Amino acid sequence: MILQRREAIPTILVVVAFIGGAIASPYFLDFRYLLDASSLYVETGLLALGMTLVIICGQIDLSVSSTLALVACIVAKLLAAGWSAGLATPFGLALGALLGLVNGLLVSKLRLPSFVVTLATMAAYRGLAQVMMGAQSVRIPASMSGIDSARLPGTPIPLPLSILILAAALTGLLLHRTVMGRWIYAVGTNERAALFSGVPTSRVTTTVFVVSGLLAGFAGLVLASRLGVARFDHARGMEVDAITAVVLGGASIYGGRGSVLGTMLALLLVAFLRIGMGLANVTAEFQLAAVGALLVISVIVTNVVERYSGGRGDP
Amino acid sequence: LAGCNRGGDRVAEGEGGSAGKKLRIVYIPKNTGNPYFEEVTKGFRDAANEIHADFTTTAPATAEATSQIPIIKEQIQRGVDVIAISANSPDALNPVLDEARAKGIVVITVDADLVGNESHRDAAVLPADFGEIGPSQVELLGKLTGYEGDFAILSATTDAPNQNAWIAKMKEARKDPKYSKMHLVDLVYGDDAPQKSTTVCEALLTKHPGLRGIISPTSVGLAASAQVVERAGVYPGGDHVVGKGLQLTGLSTPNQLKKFVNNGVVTAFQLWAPYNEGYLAVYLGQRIHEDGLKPAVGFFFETAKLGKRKFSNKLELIGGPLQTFDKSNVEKFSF
Amino acid sequence: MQTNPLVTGRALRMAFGGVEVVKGVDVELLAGEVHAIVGENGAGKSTVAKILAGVHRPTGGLVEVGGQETLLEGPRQALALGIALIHQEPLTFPDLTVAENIFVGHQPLKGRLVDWRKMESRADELLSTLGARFRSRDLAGGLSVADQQMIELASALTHNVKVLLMDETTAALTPKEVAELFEIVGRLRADGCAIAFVSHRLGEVFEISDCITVMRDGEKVGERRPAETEVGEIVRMMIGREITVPPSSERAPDSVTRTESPTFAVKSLASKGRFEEVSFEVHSGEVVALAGLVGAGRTEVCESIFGVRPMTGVVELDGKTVQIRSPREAIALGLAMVPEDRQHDGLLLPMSLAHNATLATVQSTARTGWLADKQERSSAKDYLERLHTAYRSLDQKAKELSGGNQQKIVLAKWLMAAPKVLILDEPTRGVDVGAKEEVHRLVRDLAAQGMAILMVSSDLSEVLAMGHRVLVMREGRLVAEMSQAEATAEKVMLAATGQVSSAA
Amino acid sequence: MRPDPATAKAGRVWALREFGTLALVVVVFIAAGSREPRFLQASSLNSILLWIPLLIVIGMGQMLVIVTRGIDVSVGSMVGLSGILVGMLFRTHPGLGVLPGCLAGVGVGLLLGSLNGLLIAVARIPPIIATLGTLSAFRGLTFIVSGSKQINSNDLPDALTRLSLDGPVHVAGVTLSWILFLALLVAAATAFAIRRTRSGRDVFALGSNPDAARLRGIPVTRTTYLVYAFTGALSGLAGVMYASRFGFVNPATAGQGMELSVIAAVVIGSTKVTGGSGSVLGVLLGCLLLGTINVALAVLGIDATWQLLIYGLVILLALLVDKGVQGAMTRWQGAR
Ligand SMILES: Nc1ncnc2c1ncn2[C@@H]1O[C@H](COP(=O)(O)OP(=O)(O)OP(=O)(O)O)[C@@H](O)[C@H]1O
Ligand SMILES: Nc1ncnc2c1ncn2[C@@H]1O[C@H](COP(=O)(O)OP(=O)(O)OP(=O)(O)O)[C@@H](O)[C@H]1O
Ligand SMILES: [Mg+2]
Ligand SMILES: [Mg+2]
Repeated sequence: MILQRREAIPTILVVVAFIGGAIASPYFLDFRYLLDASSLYVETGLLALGMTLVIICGQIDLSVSSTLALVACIVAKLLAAGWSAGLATPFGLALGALLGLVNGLLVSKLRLPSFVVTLATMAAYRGLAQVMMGAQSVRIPASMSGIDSARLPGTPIPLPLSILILAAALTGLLLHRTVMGRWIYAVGTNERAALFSGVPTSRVTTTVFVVSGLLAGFAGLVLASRLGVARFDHARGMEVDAITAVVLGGASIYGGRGSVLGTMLALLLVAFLRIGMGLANVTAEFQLAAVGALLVISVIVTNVVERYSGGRGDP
Repeated sequence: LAGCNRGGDRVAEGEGGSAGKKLRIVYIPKNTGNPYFEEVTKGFRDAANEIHADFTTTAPATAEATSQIPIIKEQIQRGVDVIAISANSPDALNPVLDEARAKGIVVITVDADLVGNESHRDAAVLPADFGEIGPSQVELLGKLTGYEGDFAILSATTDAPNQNAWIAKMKEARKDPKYSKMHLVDLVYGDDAPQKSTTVCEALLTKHPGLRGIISPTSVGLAASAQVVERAGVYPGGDHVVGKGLQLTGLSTPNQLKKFVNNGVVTAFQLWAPYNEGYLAVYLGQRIHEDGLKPAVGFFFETAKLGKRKFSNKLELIGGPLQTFDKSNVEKFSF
Repeated sequence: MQTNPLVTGRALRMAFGGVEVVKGVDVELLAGEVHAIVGENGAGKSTVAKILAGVHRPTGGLVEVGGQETLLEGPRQALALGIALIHQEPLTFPDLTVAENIFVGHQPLKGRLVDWRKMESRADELLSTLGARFRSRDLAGGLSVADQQMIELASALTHNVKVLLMDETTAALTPKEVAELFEIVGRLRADGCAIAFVSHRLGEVFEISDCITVMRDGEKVGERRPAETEVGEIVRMMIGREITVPPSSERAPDSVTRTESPTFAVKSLASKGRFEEVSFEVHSGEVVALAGLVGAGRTEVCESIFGVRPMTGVVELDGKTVQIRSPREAIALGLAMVPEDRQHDGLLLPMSLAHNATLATVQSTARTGWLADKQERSSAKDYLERLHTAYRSLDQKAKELSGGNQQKIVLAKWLMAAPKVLILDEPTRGVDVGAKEEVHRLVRDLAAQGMAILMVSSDLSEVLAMGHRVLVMREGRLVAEMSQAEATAEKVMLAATGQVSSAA
Repeated sequence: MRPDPATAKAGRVWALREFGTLALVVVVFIAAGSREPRFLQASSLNSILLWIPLLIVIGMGQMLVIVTRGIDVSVGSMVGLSGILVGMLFRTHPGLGVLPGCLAGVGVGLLLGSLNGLLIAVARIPPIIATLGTLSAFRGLTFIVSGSKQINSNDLPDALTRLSLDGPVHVAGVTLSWILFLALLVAAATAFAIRRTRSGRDVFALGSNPDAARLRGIPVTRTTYLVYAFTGALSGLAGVMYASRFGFVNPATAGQGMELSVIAAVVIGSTKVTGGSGSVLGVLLGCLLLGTINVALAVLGIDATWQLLIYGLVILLALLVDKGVQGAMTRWQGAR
């Protein structure tokens, strides 16, 4: 019930953004286009889903966009080397999970601060991709590319979008319906108390990073397929968009608070905002400023609402 | 030839803007805040005014490979007639550009082409003859150093298509016996980031004490290097000069180097007229869109202001020509 | 003795999230008087204290300082007016030295700069008068709850306090330390300070206070002079009913039918620099009380057994040697531990009561790994009610409960796990008489049902009343073991303080 | 969480932790020097000593922010905005002196930092969110005020560039530039302030236990506000130093991504990310390590494509060293 109240704000904002977009540009109210344009945010969405778990667990993962790029590059190379899609895809996912596992172990076993660990792996993973690929980029064979021109059979919904929705549903189940999910909240709230209550804290922490890596790997496959090529410098800075979405969605950066629904609503919000401003030819710098301001304002509003609804206002 | 000459004549007759609805052109530079593309945009504006086209420009905040994709999609949705773009990636844009062309939008790459993916655009307008840039940079350095001594190249990123193309040509050009006494001793990358360019340039001076020359075919690299060379005082007439001194040259807009030309740190450097690229792109777009012009290799394209230009082998028009700047003329330019 | 009020609360009211928890309370703290405030858990004692110290701004009523109405902006201003509060849950800065902790916010200055030498020397003086084990340059991190409270006391003394509010300051202290504390309180009283003394230990209350205010459900039910009343009456006023069972301190324990082989045994446990050669057994159906001075290492022994800290030695369950490397493994083996530091180790303060209560059992309740919300909530409700916990709803946040009620949540969590061996570290710290009784009865019942129980306590009467056997630790070693029959307050204290050669 | 005596002991000898960083600096020097003797020449030392000043100045603020359990990822954007504004000031007032310019930069930074401070201390927005917001907001503003136009070297007074071109001290070909001294001055002042002023101590108390800080009467809001305002002011100063160092200010690249290096330097400098503890010396060494690595990579001529990877690995290595394999191993137990 508290959760619902927390998602109220993003929901309202989404509606506002939608109306705003419709007013700002005559080209906005075209649902097919909205669907297509939104599917450009699928990779960000997948990263944001993983990031939601990580942040609720009281950690942060800055390495996701690098993981994305590395997985995309390696899978592309494998496909070029003649691997079948059926083989390369699971391999890519496994690789993503593995990269996440490295983060997870460094954070949970060696007790290193996730901010710095993932800051380092952010450089290391992309660096690895660069070493492997050098300057050139690798083509994705036609069989695996062009995912966003494909649509969910019988619907106008682009395939990537439906993938994101599915992933969100699964993540939601994990977070809100399983014991692991409850543990994630517990560890994010008070790791020591969780430990005393028999929660396998380091396993939980590791898990969230693994999931984050897995989803990042998945995002890598989607992006590679959409672009038809993979390259070490793709998706730079996407981690910031992901974090933005998670926090806009009402998650507490201090852990213990947040939800999948909130994150997805926030993502939709950002998408509509960007699309609307883009169609209205709002310059990049104004878009930057606008999204930044939105983030700050939404958090202020949340705080205010909570303070007056007797919830916890203190950050 | 004739067919296209007629086209040229018609432009010369100046009856560009067709009656009825205005031609809608958008230009998408690599990123905002890049002085070089400011100048290109100026060319776009003037030409668009001449033919009464409706011109807009919009760019991503960063030159990240995929950052132009949403913008292109938006422009497709806005139903523009011509998309001119300085591509941030030689291949990541293929799908979305195909989508645009499928909708009958003319796609012209400006300054940065889709190297190896030329089939995904209608035509390109490039800064200068790539065959010419490399050699003339080497020649310029040769003139400055008396055709002798070690020299190094400070480029942008390892994967910048233009840079790599030019560097390849420089290496070729050196085969000419005339340059036999010039030795390319190092090739480094500053990622077009001030800090890194500065650091690698300093490293060059450390590694090669007797270095005679540095070619930096990118304005960030050149500006950063100029600062380094001035500090080290190794330029001809500098207070730590070794032998004849180090000659720094490369490609940059005049404004960014005026100070260093005037205080002698840089003797001479080059650039083409970015303005022309924008100017050409507009007319080219109009001709293809309104008159169904089919660019063909070896054919000529003519504009009243810039005269005739030939489509080279990959359907490129050349903004060119290369202009050399030094004390005598640098103050005359302001871009 | 003068009688001018230094601080007065008139018709104080306080509401949290619309729930009124203090309903028109009047208190008057007179110069040169120790004023005790007693009441059940959740009665509102801490809240009143916090209002007087400017931590909470009352939603009704007013505070008078030195006779005139004052709107306390916050703790800063209160301190400036000479009003200091020693909080129920200690508030130290682990990364700072003890000296800094004492002088935080009002470091001695030389010119406009902090004078470290002066700060540390003054801190050391204070600490020695308080008889502290630690010195001014030590880091505060890692000191025990009691040590931390001592730091707060010292800090309060450095502001030349006129009004000292002590919220359950004695809860973690042993009689020896309580005596030292009371000495200081006596001195302050003589200097004409006003002292408010919140405590559940009625014995101490009667020993030290000049006046007792009794609270119940946020209301003041009466004010008495110790001379004119007795424990029974106060207790009746506190809980508003006759307690049928006599206070545990006078009650003989149930006789135990000892199983011949112990359910739980540890052999020569050691942890470098903390404790060594700790060996003891706990039989099923038996309550073993572990006494000792604060800092003796009891908590650390418990935490080590429970797998929170590394240690060496052998742990046996039902005669079989077991490896415990984490609380998880301990729980799997049928152990449970109620930690000493409720707030840090026991609770998820911002989370709901339901989730707190079921945290240890959520996995076993949910056989498949999918949560079983219904069972969870019903059993949570069930256990919380069994412990007579005062709460509004299962979705209420744990941090909104009073100290005692929070402890009950922690207990409920472990009872749900139905452990074979239950370790309790200061289970009744900051718990009121009524609740304390319930906890004691509960512990007895659990033992009677065959649970093996190890109970750490600094409360002598509790140790004597509950322990079928009493172990005593001193400076990391077991120094004495005595049967219920042998154990007397004197013996235990002597062993704990090391006045006799170890008798174990 | 209440640290156990183990960390308490470690804490008492906190100073030792910095030596881990120092050791790494030495290691990098030896490793690089043995592969390329020229690396040990004065010129690369010069290069390092010019690499670190900006980082040091911002690092001082960032360190205090992290000590209060906060983070400021907007520093890079603040550098950019103040750099551009001061640059425009110089362009429109060619006669303007360097000192007024620096003050203007500090002023601008102070303003931006104050905004961060208000958002975080008063509006109670979690630091990473507030500064993520201002990170893009300030960058956007930079484009807007500058009309996306770059400040070129001929717009900047020579006196300004002189600050980094030469300096008061020359020893054996090594020039200790003015901006380096400026940075060290800032560092010294910070060190003194955090040790000897009440507000300075309040910062550490606040970071060590925020609840206690509030209840023990520390001006939490003011202190929090101050650290961000301070960081802003320093970033503003760094903006001017940036203009001096590189001789041009581009609205897109100025300070871009700098926050990561700064945070890395601060954390490598054994500042406790969980708050409450950090030292100026540590940050100085952290900056020195990063600077050394960057220059070493360049001088060794390590293939550009390898640099990112190595950079990442070295930060990890630094973390591990700082942690100390010993401590890490014992925690392995507790971590279960
Ligand atoms: N911050 C808070 N938010 C909401 N409710 C609170 C808060 N603090 C206290 N309460 C409520 O106020 C009531 C009184 O709490 P208080 O701590 O004053 O009781 P107490 O007499 O000190 O109990 P104990 O002896 O267990 O410490 C309790 O019911 C508690 O739930
Ligand atoms: N001799 C000592 N000097 C300083 N600190 C000590 C000493 N002995 C124990 N401590 C610290 O005091 C704390 C109290 O230890 P511990 O809690 O295990 O003892 P205890 O008997 O359980 O005390 P308590 O009654 O507080 O539970 C421990 O955290 C330990 O770090
Ligand atoms: Mg209380
Ligand atoms: Mg204890």
